Amino acid sequence: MIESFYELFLSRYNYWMAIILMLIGLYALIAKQNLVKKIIGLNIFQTAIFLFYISFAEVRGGTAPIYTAEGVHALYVNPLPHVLILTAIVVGVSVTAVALSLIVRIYEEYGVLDEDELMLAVRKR
Amino acid sequence: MMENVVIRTVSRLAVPFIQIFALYVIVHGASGAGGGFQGGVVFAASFILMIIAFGMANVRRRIDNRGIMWLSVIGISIYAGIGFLALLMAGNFLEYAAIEAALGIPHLHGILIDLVEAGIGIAVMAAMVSIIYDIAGNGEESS
Amino acid sequence: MIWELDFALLVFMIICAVAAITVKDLLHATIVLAAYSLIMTVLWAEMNAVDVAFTEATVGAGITTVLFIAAIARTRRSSSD
Amino acid sequence: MKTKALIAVLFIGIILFWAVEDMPAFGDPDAPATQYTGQLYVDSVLPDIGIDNIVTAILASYRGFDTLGEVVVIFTAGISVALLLRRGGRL
Repeated sequence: MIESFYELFLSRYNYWMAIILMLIGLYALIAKQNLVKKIIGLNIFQTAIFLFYISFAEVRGGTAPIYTAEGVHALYVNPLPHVLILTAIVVGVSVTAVALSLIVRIYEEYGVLDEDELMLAVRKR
Repeated sequence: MMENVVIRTVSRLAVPFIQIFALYVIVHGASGAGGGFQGGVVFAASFILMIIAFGMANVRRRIDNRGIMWLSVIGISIYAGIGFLALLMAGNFLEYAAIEAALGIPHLHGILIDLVEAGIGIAVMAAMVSIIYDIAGNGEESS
Repeated sequence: MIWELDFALLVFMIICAVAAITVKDLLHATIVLAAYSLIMTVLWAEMNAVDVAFTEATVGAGITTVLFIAAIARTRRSSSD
Repeated sequence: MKTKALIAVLFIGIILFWAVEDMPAFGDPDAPATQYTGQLYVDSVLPDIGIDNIVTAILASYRGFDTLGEVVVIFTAGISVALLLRRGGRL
């Protein structure tokens, strides 16, 4: 029992850590009141998903996906998740930029940064 | 901060090297780590250093919001233009082999991919600098 | 890939993530988030994803931090939770 | 609110931890994702495109349309930030 658990942990600890990071981000996204904290949670959530993707691209003993002198016969890591994540990171920063500008605009209009106070201020207007 | 001579001198020395490194990253993308996204963002980082050292108004005097948006449009147009060039040469959209066959030049793939990366770099740099102008400035417009 | 180094970096990342969402001061939370991105860069370079590591180092630790600091400078620095 | 969020997060976490058992081991060279699609790209980039960096080759040629859409996404983000923040958000 203990040995099988140890085996399972040693071969899959990367996925477990990605899931723990994802849960931290999800908790911040649901429970935190401050809007900037929510964006920080969104960033952590995103990077956890990226970590999960890069983890299943890894091949033991493989090199980075740039051709060496051996050409196609050397062992490389899987390049396709790298491409997907490369585009996802840049989309993520544009999402962050739009969200932050919305927060700045909300603060200019209502003067609050908390979710509950914002709902009160919107209802009062 | 505007009076600090150390910050201004060091950033005046550092900005050209950062920009040359960004161009190297864009051009070197076909044969090593790097590419359009990374190079564009490094180029935008040099603009951030200029904003910190010389102030927002001085940087905006060099290139204003309207000019930076036009640069972004030019970058996307380079990318899409190569795609439509392949359509003109009786291929599919962004099919580099069609351009290569029509022009008769061998090994054109690498050059076309470098051009595409340059377009991505210009567009990403311009969009990032525009976002930083708008969030870091206090809502004013230069022109 | 050395699994001890990998595991240590992942533990540091979890500590940074918990710190980033529990710190009251938003500027401190932003700086901790930049440290989180930098540790993630090292992890990806160690997992042979060099292009992704480069992108994360420039975008995640550079531009995102600048955007957060600029937005916090225009709003409020303290937070209730 | 906080306890409800914690319960929901823990529930999702238990399900995901349960699902990880079926994933292939970390760094396994025989994993299905590495065996078919990844190996196909590694084999065909050098004869097809002829540049060294496999990631850039896939990004700009096989998935070129995808990347074009993504550059348009960044451009749209720049435009929306400009619309939100310039002149106090009033058009």
